Amino acid sequence: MKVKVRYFARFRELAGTGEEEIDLPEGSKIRDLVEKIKELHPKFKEEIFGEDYDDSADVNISRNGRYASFDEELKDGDIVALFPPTSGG
Amino acid sequence: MKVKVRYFARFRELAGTGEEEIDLPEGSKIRDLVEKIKELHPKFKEEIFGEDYDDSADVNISRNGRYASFDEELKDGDIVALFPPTSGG
Amino acid sequence: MKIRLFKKPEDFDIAEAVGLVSSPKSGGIAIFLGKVRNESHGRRVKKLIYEAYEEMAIEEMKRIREGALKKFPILDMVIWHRYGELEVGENTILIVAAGKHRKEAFEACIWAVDEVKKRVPIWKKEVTDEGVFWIEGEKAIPDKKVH
Amino acid sequence: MKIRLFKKPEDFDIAEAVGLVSSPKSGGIAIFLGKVRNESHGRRVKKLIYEAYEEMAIEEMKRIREGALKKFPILDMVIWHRYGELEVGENTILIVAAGKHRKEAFEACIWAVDEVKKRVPIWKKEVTDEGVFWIEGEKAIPDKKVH
Repeated sequence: MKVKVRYFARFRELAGTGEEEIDLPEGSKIRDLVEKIKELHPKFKEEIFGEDYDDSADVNISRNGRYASFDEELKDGDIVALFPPTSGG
Repeated sequence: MKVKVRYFARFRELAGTGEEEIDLPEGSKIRDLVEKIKELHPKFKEEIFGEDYDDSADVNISRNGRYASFDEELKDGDIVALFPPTSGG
Repeated sequence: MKIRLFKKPEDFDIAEAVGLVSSPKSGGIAIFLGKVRNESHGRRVKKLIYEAYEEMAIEEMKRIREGALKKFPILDMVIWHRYGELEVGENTILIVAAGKHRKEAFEACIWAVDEVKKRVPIWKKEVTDEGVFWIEGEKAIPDKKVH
Repeated sequence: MKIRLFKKPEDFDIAEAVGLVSSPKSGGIAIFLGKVRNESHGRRVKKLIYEAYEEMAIEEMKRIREGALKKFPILDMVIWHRYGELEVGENTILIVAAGKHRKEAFEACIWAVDEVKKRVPIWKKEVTDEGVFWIEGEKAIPDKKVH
């Protein structure tokens, strides 16, 4: 299955792109997608997640426009976004 | 000496006037003026101060545009206002 | 003018008030706008008739503004009040507090609204479906005058 | 529209926002207007560059508005946010809460500002005399990209 991944703010600069499609096996969870992203974009490993990332890293993840947890299962066509803590207002 | 007395809101209706001049002996205090007003306008005695009024009656008094206490001494030409608790906003 | 009474039909221009307190230092602007609402303690309100002791009201509003500037680390404040016969939905009071940060702006704005209600010599008469009442602090006193 | 993103040069019309929440029931309207200020943690700010994940930001702002309407006995709320390159003095956020009484209007307004800052996917980059910083929550992270 394919999911669309979007990157915002500093994460867009780390990824070098604002958007890409990533192939994943059926039944993958968000944490599997994150592993894939760390492979594709080593800067995320180095600068964001560290070697043994945990859910408390300063990373927000949304799935189809809602905040999502690492354990959520993905579906084909999902839009997942990765972004740093917000600073609106 | 003469002081100008102004009445506002319900007190204007009790006094039947918005403004009057009252003659007082030199050295009079605001509480002396209030006694005079009670004579001139018995409704203040009945409806506002009661027989033995005290300073905690629901009466505000200002002298020359500032809240004043019953013990303040008056001067010729002073403008004194009597009014009920405020309700702006 | 940062302190002002507006006699109806004069009304507030909120953007103007915001402009009066804004500077490059302001990050947060807290505003309170009071309006005549259609209900008061269960009585259906038709209108409010506001009366002011104008000269003293202006002085008292100035003192509240100065008090707020001392008490809170805000940058500036506008206090405006209307009077006259105000219909349901009409503006009654506008307070604008500008701060570097929102916390002090909100605190100063809330404080100033309370102070205006307590201290500024302005009174309202409520014209309701149960009759006409003078509002004095928390009390409502039936008006004896025929309207 | 009670929830809206404004891309500069589009800007807020506060009177319009107040009109959107006003009804004969509203007695107190609390407003927060955020602006770009010239200083941030000792750094002199030249401008802020706001970026938004637009579709999600709108949804999250809607959820905050609905949350406020449930959590506080208010009558209505507007949440507007701007993005783009905003100079010192320019508007960034506008929240308007209408209540029967001022207490709940202020409480809801203060709560909503906090929630927007925490949850709505909008980020700012600070352009200062010490360089350019991504602002992430409470952190300022130097931007490596050349501007």
